Order: sequence, then structure tokens, then C-alpha cells
Amino acid sequence: MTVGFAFDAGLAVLVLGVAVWTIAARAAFAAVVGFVTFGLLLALVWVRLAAVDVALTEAAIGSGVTGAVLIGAAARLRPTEAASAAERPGAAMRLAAGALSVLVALALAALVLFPPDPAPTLAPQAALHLAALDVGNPVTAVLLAYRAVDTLLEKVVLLLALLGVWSLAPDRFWGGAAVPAVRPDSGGALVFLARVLPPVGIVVGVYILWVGAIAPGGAFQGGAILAAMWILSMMTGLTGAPEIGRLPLRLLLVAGPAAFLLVGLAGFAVADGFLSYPAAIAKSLIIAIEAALTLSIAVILGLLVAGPPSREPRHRDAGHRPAGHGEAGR
Amino acid sequence: MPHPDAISAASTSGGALLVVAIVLPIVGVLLALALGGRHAERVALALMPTLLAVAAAIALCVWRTGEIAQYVVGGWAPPLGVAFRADGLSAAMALTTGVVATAIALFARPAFATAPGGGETRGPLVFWTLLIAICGALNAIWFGGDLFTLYVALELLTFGAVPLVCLDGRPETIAAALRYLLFALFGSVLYLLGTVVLYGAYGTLDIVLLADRVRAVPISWIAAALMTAGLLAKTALFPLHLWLPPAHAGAPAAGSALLSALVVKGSFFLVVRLWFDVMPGLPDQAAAQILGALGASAIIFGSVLALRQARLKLLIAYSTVAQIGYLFFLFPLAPKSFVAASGAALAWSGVAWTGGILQMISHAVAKAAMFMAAGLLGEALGHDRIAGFGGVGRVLPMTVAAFALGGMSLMGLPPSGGFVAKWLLLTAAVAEGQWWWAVVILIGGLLAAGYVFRVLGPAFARSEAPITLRAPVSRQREAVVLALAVCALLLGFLPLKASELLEIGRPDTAEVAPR
Amino acid sequence: MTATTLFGLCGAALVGLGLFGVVVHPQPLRKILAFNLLGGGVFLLFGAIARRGAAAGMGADPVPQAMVITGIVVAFSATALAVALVLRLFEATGGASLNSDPPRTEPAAGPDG
Amino acid sequence: MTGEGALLALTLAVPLALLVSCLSPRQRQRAPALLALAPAPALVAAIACSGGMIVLPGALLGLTLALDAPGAMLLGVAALLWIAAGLYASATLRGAADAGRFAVWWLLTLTGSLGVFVAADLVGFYLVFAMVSLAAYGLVVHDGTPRARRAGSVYVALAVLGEAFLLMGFVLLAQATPGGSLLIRDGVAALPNSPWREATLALLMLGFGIKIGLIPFHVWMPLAYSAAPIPAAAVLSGAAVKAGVIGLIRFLPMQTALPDWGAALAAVGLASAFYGVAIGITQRNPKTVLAYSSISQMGVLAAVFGAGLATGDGGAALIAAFYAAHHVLVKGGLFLAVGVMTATGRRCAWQVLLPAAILALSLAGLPFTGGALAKLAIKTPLGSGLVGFLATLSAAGTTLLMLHYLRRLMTSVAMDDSRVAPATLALPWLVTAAAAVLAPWLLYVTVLGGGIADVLDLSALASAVWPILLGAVLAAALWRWGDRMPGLPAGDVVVAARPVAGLARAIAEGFEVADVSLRRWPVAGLLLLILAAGLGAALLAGH
Repeated sequence: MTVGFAFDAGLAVLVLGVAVWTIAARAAFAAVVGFVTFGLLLALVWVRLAAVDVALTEAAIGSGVTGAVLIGAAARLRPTEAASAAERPGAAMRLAAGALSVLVALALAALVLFPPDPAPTLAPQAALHLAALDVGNPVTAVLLAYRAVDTLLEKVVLLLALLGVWSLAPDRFWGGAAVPAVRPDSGGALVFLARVLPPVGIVVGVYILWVGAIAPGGAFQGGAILAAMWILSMMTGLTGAPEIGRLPLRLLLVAGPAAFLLVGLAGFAVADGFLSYPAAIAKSLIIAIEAALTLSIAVILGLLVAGPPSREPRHRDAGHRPAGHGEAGR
Repeated sequence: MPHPDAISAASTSGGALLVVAIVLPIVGVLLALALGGRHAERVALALMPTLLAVAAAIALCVWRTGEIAQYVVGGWAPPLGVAFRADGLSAAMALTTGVVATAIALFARPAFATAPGGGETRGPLVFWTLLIAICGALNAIWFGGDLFTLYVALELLTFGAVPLVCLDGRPETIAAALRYLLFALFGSVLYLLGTVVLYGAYGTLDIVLLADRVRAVPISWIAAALMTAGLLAKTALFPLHLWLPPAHAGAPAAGSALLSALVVKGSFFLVVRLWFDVMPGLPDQAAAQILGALGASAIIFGSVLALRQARLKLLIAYSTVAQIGYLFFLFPLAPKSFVAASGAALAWSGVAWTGGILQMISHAVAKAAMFMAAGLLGEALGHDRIAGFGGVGRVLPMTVAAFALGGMSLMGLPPSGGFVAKWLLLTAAVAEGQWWWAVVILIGGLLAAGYVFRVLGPAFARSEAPITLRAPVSRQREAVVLALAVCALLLGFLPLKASELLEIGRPDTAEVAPR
Repeated sequence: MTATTLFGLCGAALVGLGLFGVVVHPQPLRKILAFNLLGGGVFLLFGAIARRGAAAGMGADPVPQAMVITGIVVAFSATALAVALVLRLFEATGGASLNSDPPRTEPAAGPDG
Repeated sequence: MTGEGALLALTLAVPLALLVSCLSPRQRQRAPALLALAPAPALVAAIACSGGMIVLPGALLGLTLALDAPGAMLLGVAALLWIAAGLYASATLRGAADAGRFAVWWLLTLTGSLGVFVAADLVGFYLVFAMVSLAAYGLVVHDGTPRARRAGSVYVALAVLGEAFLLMGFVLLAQATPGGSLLIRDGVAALPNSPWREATLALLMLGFGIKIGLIPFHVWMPLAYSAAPIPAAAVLSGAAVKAGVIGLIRFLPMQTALPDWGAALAAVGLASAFYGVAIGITQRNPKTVLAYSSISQMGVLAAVFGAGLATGDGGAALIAAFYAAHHVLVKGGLFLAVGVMTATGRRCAWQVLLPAAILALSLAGLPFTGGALAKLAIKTPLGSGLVGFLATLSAAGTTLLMLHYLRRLMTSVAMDDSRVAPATLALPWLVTAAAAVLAPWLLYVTVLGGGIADVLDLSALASAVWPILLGAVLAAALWRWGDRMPGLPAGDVVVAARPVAGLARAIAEGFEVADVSLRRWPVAGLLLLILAAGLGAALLAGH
């Protein structure tokens, strides 16, 4: 047994252990802490699987931003935990659920243990066209060229999720901003971090975006880091959440997908059709799209963590001039 | 979808239309979000008829050539890239989407109006944006040629649908929306798991390529079982219907219409794709009988519960649970014989195919009309208690007539589309010697008559107390609903040729549905 | 056994664990956590498949990797929306139970659209 | 398109056009005055067309119209009744608030009622049959009383049940038809050799049996006819119910002898014939009495079909149509008489009673009336055996029932002694009555090819008279001791449905309880996993 394999085995056991903890923990808050740990460990697993792009995404979004959303929620939902415990299904039901879950897991394990040979892969085909795109990172090539349409649709999914979160605001708060639920003392460690980290984070985020074209990194990872800086400063009250009715904010939200879409449509005129890039400027176009996407993703992620607006808009005449609650129709 | 040899890696002449059908709604969503306010409504109202026209153009193109239209996105041919494809079924579904969504948009206008000069308000912005998004997601589902693209489209659909459920913010609708979202996620995860397994086995997720590569081995079955189960959860097939009644009953009328008519069809459509296109002829009769049996239970159970509801919208929602059941007769009835080795000619029953798809389409049109009619009644009376509907037929004859026409299609009365669908399904059941489905179809018709009559009986009766309308009802909205209901009725008069559209892209051995 | 197989098995186990949590945990928030574990397991399975597809000088097949990245973002979107719904439900009712049904008999047709 | 084809198309197109015009509220108010016009093309078509046929092309399920001799005969008299009753209805509706609504239901029922006589393909027939069956609901409940609503519910429940039987029967019929033809003619020709012959016949007989009120499916008839307004009851009992008769004419393979099916149908028919009389004489409402008489008369008709089917006597269909044609006009006239009587004072009552008496006894076969011809005609298919004897005996029952009706009719006379029914009511009624007496003669000679001499034959007269005399004696007995008879509720055995309804409710409640637990999250989640595992197992096991 090599050292590498021992490390991997230990990692796998650790991942599973933390996962079991996440499921079994009595308190939701403890479970969320377990989950964040799980995410970070999982990122390590991704590195071991030679998928550094995924590792970055998992760490930034799967663990980081998701964790930020969940921790806040767990804290607020603590009063409901006792009542929920009463709804726990009976032993027979749990046993049945356990048996079936094990069955599914076993079926999947069998597939893992007896994989098809040779393993199917698209790597050679992906490599074949990398040169034409002049993009060094094959994952970026898949995300922004080969399967660009998935990425485009998924941006709309993000936007819809944000709209869905916003839609939960009471009518009178429409056009207003989210107010963070907890605001630590202005002298706390978090505030210190919030003052110090953002400049560093922004630099790191932009770098990650930039290297995405040739090495692991890209729009999501960069966007997530930018978002994290913003979330940190929103949570500490250093910057307020923006009002959702503002036109500049809205433009920022759609800028990334819109740029993506425009370049894609331009393909009809200057290349081989929708979402195809002229070979000469493929790399520049991809980086431009990524830059726009990074910005939009950062804003969307930040706003998703901030939650629905929870105060009335201050500037009735700015942006879309949302109606006050007196005239709010519905 | 045909044998892969039949399709080259290039886009066909009408293929760009498919991109238009998917991209236009995305443009719409971005515009609506960015510009906000009244613009969202304008964008949606302009977009819906446009999408209808695009769908019509696609249908015409498929019809003319008699072949599948294809667009290879970015010129990257599958398996590396993604293709959009339109067979006759996709084209018909896109047309249905166009018609129903246009009617819903016209209907929703007064309810989600933004006052001129007034600021942006929550309800209208959210509704119009989601309406556009759902149309885009549906088009992506109808035309998607790659199982992972379809996964993203399916999620897009869910994210568009969930906020509609709790648009009016009542606590019970929020609970319904949460339940809907969580169960839909459950379904998506299983679907995704299945696609992962398929990729691991065959190295592609392109439907046409998969159809050629898939073998009758356990890995295929595990993937098929996971994906089918996940999609059934999203389709709310009995006994997985926990989320549907509260969600569909809680949404505002225009939203309910959208959800019941179109959104549940999206995931069902993918089951059809999976069974008939990804794995044509592979699934065997035992699994098909399970799906048929679940469908039969859905019909009986949903109909009986619809009969028991006190609130109109819940009645209609349970009727959706029941009507979904008919769709699943497609699986035991459409393939005449299950041939194990792929590549062998698959005997094909065009009768059941046409019947099942027609049921999907006519239910979409009829149910949208019924939910919108229920919305008008609810607004006019201030409640939706069926017991309080006595005599409303005399006050709102057009609305009640629309409900009745929709109900006729559900009951399967001629000349509605529902009748033709039932006739074809019954015929297929007799021809296949699977008479048990015929019995269920008949009982379902009787029960449907029962719950439709439960509403219409009092509505047409003379009320004890004079009816006072809480709010006046717009003639224009009544006309929209009635027009859609008449569409449901006239589906049965579709020219014989129209059913041939549904066969485009099916195996060559297809028999054309009889007159 | 290779590391790839090991992590694949780990993914399968996570799927089972996640399924169990999704079904039996009464609290919506815990269900959401379980969904994320479940999703993690599915992605890990995909990761193992990608790793097995290492070729052409790449450590892993890039196509599944890109799909996993997309999947993670979709999963996050779902989590954010679900958490927002749970919190809104909590604000409105003081509880967060999935087992409340709309009233069957009483009208609740508010201003309907 | 031939002229005849166009005329057939007009038969349906004119009432449909009137219906469509009712979409405009103003036109809807005007429609009641035009009710009598709608059936006019049908009358012309019945007289002018012989064997015309038209195919309306292009529909997914095509529509074919055709007219044969039995169809023409029934179409003609039905159109006549619809015209007369339409005039009557126009008069009663003048100024009524919901006249427009009534007109819409009327026109829908009318379209279906006339359509069944000309529809030549399965789907078209099913469409018009459903129209006449279901639209009649609106006429039944028009008065809006709780009684009417209950009658409507019972009616519509049985009508829908009948539709379901027919749908399945039609599908089986179509499936056994070679060449994918949907023409009724082709289907019936192939029926004797169909692999599903027994099932098809059973379903068809059930479906049409419900429509013509064979026991035990007769319960809707008394409820519906007594609840419906007078003109509606007239057309429902006279014309609409003949949808079932034309169905039997068109769909029974009369060319092939099927003794078992024939005997069964005849037995049920004769049982209905006597059952209708037995319950009818306990009723007090003249409309209810007439409804039971319809049950009885349709029973006789079913016996004719049964006898014809048993021997493979193809001619029985035309004779049955003739018998039914007579019933169309007589029953319509008798219902209208109830209406006219309520508008007539005691002083002029005899002017109503006398024609009503002629009509009533015509039903029993009084010599020289149309009824005598009808009874004479059915003697051939019924034969001289037991079936024939019982059918003749049933005429005694009819006499008894009709005398009872006349007695009950007298009680509905208007309060105001000197009142005279307005001409707008009396005239349509008298036209119907006159047609009831005359039309059978015309049809007997022209269509059936009979001679006047048959009727004047002494033995024929004798066999027509004795049941009437017997009936009269029984009636006298009934009047003497009738008050000891139990008063049965209209619809008699419908009360037996109560425990069944209770059981159904219990089952439905069980479903509701199940639903609540199925919709709990852990249960549904578990079911999803079970389903995934089950599908996987089924797929694995299949290979």
C-alpha cells in the first residue's frame, strides 16, 4: 500500500465520517458545521481525482457560499428543532428507508467495482480541438465552447433562483434591500477580516478568473471568491446589501449572461452559427465572456446569500422606482 | 429518434429555428429582469405569440421534410458537443406550449398589470419573468438532444415553477412550494444519477448516439430505473403526488394553469424520450406493466379524490393527478413487441402512440382552460367552495361554459381531443389484448364525469340566494378562456394528416393511426 | 483497489447516506443538507468516471468535470432557494414543518390572478 | 355533393348555426321564438331523401351522414314532434327570464336527437348520441327545484354509464371491422364473426338498453320526465328516447340468428313491458304515469328486437322503427295534453280529454288508430308463440295504464272553470295528435307496403279489441279498489341505490385517509425509492 493510497483511504474514511455526522448530528447547527467540513474535505478528494477546477468550485461554492447560506439559516431555525423532532418517522420506516438506501448504494458500488473496459472518455476529442480554441484548460473549453449551451442555461438557473428568493419578500419591501440578521460588534475579529481580506480576495478572484483559460480556475471560482469578500463585508455591516430595484444592479446581474448570449448570437454572423467562435479571437472572446460572467456570478451569489429584501426601498425615485406598500397592488 | 446513420453531424436547414425557440425566452428573461417594471409584461406579451409562430415554423419544417430537424450548437458535433433536435413529437409539444402560454399571458394581463407610471411591483415582475423562463425551459426540454442539457433544462423548469406556487405569499402556499421544490430535487438527483451511470457506461449523453450504443445489460437497467423514478417524482405520478395538489391549487390561476397544463408534461416527456428514444425496445413488458399499473391507480385514486374535494382548485388539481395516469398507458401499449436485441426492427403501435400524445396535448389545453375558468370564478365570487357555486352559470355563462368544455375533454366526450385520445388508447388496449387498461379508461371517464358534474350541476342550477359578484369579470379574459376551451374541443377535428406529424422520427415500421 | 475506485465507492456510500437523510429527516433544513450530501456523492461518482477516462495527457476526462461544475452551481441555487423558502415559512408560521396542508374545506382564495 | 347530401348536412347545420348564434346574448333572447324552425330541414330531408349519403371529409375521425328507410321514418316523425313541441315551448317561454338558456339546451338536444337518425359512422353516432343524452340534462333540471336536480343527477349518472358501455362497444366493433372502416354498416356486418362478439353485443345492449329504459335501468325515466317542463318532457319521451331505438336498429346484426341474445333481449323487454304497467298504475302524477308507459312501450319494442334477433329476421328492424315512429307522436301528444289540460278549465276539459283519449287508446292498439297498425305490424316478428301472446297481453296493460292516465289527467285541470287553453298551446298539440293518428297510415302503406285491408280483417280487429276490453275491466277494478294500492315513489327501485351509495362513500373516505398518509414526506420518499428499486428489479428480471 503506497503512501498516496493510504492518504486517499484516510481521506475517504474522513469524508464518510463527517457525512455520517452531518446526517446523525442532533443539532442542525452542528450538522451544518459538519457539512462545511465535508465540503472542504471533498475539495481535497477532487484534487486527488485530478480535477482541480472542480475542487476550486467545490471549496468556493459547494462548501463556502453554501455554508454561508446554511449557517445563517440554522441559527435562525433553532427554535423549530424541538417541534420537528416529534415528526420523526417510526423505526419501521427508518429501517425500510435505510435498507433501500443501502440497496441503491450497493447497486452503485457494483457499478464502480465492475466498470466497463475500456473506460469511455471524451478526453481525446476534447484535446483535439483545444488548439483551435487556443484555450489551455480543457474544462474551460467544455464549459464555454463544447457544451456552452449548458453553461448558458445554468446562468439562467442562477438568475431564476435569485428571482425566486426575491419573490419571497413581502410586497412592501420590493425594491428594498436585505438587512443582515446578525451584526457582530464593530470591533470583532470578523470585522477585522472583512476590512483586510477584500482587497486580497479581489486580486485572488481576478487572478483565478484570468488563469482559468490556461490552468484550473474560471468564472465560477473567481466569482465565488469575489462574492465571498462581498458577503463578508455585508455580514459585518461594512457595506449594506444593495436595493434590488436599482437599474445598475439589474444590469450587473444580467451582464454576464447577456454578453455570453450576444457573443453566441454573433456566431451566426461571424462564425459557424450559434455559440461558435471565430478561430482567430476565440480565446479573447472566451476570456471576455468569463470576465462578464465572473462579475454577474459574484453579484448573484452575494445576493442569494443576502436573501430576500427585508426593508423598504429608500430612494423611491431611483432605478425602477418601486411602488410603496400603500399602492403595492398585490 | 431514428437510427444514428439517418442523422448526420450537421445542422439541418430549419435547425436554426430550434436555437431561436430556446434563445428567445432567455433573451426575454434577461430583458425582463434588467428593465423591470412594466417592461417585463411587455416583453412577455410580445414573446408568447412570437414563440407560437416559431413553434409553428418548426412544425411546418419538420412536416415538410418528414424528418428530424437538427442544430449542432457551436458546430461541435456530439458526443463532444450538444445538438438540439425536433421530431414530430417535439414540434407538437412546442406548438401546444405556444398556444397555451399565449392564452395564459393574455389571461394574466389584468391580474399582473403594473400601473402606468407606478413603480415596479413584486407579483408582476416575478410572474412575467417566470412565464418566459418556463417557456424557454420547456422548449429546451422539447428540443434538447443531450441528457445533461435536459437535466439543466429540467432544473430551469423547476426553478421557474416553484416561486409561482407561493406568489401570493400565504403560509400554506409557501409550505406547498417548499414541498414541491424538495421533492422535485429528489427527482432531479435520481435523474442526474442515472445520467452519470449512462455516461460511465457509454461515454456520451447524446440521445441518438446512446440509442445506438445502449446494450441490454444491468448498467442500463440501473440507469433507466433511477432516471424513470426521478422523472416520475417530478411528474407527480401516483403514489408520488404528494406535492401536486397543494402546489397547483395554491398558485394564482394563471400559474396553476401553467403548472398543470405544461410543467408536469416536461418531465413526462423525458420519460418518453428515455423509453422510446434512448432505449428503444429495450425495456421489457414487466416494467412497462408497472408504469401502466401506476397510471391506472393514478386514474382511479386521483378521480375519486377529485370527487371528494370541497374546493374547486383542489378538485382540478386532483383531476390532474388522475389525467397524468392516462399518459402512462403509452408504455405498455405503444411498443407492440419488445425486442431484446437493439437494432432489430421494433414493431410499433402508432395507435397507442398517437393516443397517448394526444392525451398529453388535449389535457394541457383543457386543463389550462379549466384552471383559468376556476380563477375567474374565484375572483368573481371571492371564494372557490364548490358548494357556493349554485347558479353561477347564469351570471358567468361564458366562464362556466369554458369549464364545461374543458371538462368534456377530460370525460372523453366527442368531439374533444380527450375523446380521440381515449378512443385510440382503448383501440390499442383491445388490439394488444390488454383489456384491463380499457376497463380503467372507462371507469376513469365515469369518475371524471362525476367530478365535472359536481361543479357543473350546481353551477347550472338556479341558486337559492341571488349571486353577488365581488368583482366584475372582464369579458376579454372570459373570451380568452373560452377560446382555449374551444381549442380543446376542436382538437378532435384535427385533420387526419396532423397525426402523421407525431409519427415523424418514430421507427419506420410505424403504422399510421387509423381514421 | 485504486484510489479512483475507492472514491467511487465513497460516492456510492454518500448517495446511500444522503438518500436516507432525505427520506427520514423531518426538518427541511436537514433534508437540504442531506440533498447536498447526496449531490456530493453523485458528483463524486462522476469524478471517478472522469478519472478513469484520463487520456490524451489529461488527468481526467474534462467533460464530466465541466458537468460537475455546472451541477454544483445548480445544487447551490436549489439550496439557496430552498433555504429562503424555509426561512419564509418560519417567519410566516413560526414553524418549519412540511406536513401542513392547505385547508381542504375553507376557502383561502385570496386575491387570485 | 348531391342535393340529398346537402339536405342531410343541413339537418345538423341549421340547429348548430342557431346554437352558435346564441353566443351573442341578444340573439340568445331571440332564439326561443325560432325553436320550431331548427328541425325543418330534417323534416324535408326525411321526406325527400332516400338513401342519400354524405361524407364530411378531413377530420381525424371522419363524419358520415346517411339516411335509410327506418332512419327516414323516425327522422320525419321526430322532426315533426320537435317542430310542434318547439312551437309549444316558444309560447310558454315568451318573456321568461331564462328562456335563452332553455333554448340552448333545447337546440343541443335537438341536434343530437335528429343526428342519431342520420349518423352513419361510429364516431359521428357516438357524438350525436352523447349530445342528445347529456344535453337533455339541461332540460330536465330547467325548473331548478330540488326534485328536478335529483332527477337530473340520476339521469345523467345513467346516461354517462350508458355512454361508457357504448364507447367500449364501439371500439370493439371498430376493432373487428376489416379495412379500418368506421361505418356502422361495415362494423355490424363483421360483428357476427368478431372475436369479441359476445362482449360487443352485451355492451351495445347495455348502452342502448339504458337509453330506452329497460329494467333495471329504467329508474331515470319517471324522475326525468316528471321533472322536465311539458314541452321538454314531450320531446324527451317522444323523440330523444328513440336514440336508443335507432341504436338497436343500426347495431344489432339482425341478419344473423342469435337465439340466446334474442331470447334474453325479448325476456327483458317483456318484463319491462309489464313492470312499467304495474308500477305506473300506482302513480298519481300524469307525467309519471306516461313515463312508466314509455318503459312499458320500449319493453315491447325490445321484445320485437329480441324476437327478430333470435330468428335472424332482418325485416324486424323496419317494423320496430314503424312501431317507434307511432310512439314518437303519441307520447309527445300525450305529454303536451298534460300541459294543455293545466291551461284548460273544467268546462272545456272534454275538448282536451277526447283527443287525449284517442291518443291514449291508440297506444293500446284501438282499432282504426295508428296504434292498431303498429300492433298489427309487430305481430309478424313476434310470432304466435309465447312472446307474441305476452306482447298482445301487454296491450291490456297499456289500456289499463292509459285509462289511469286519463283519470289522472282530469285532476290537472285548471282552477278557473271557464279557462280555455290559448291557441299557441292547443294548436301544436292538436297537430301532433292529428299526425299521430294519420302518419302511421301513411307510413304503413308507403314504407311498410301494407294494405288497408289487413287492418279491416275481422280477426285482426278481434285480436285488437280483446286486450282493450280486458284492460278496461282491469281499470274499472283499479278505480274500485285502487286506493288500497301502495303509493310507490317515482323511480321505484332507485331507493335501493342508497346502501350502494353508502358503500361508495365509505370507499371514497378510505381513499382520503390513504391519501393523507401517502402524501406524508417519509412515505412518499420511501415509495420513490421502492419504485426505483422495483423498476430496476423488473428490468433486470426481464432479461
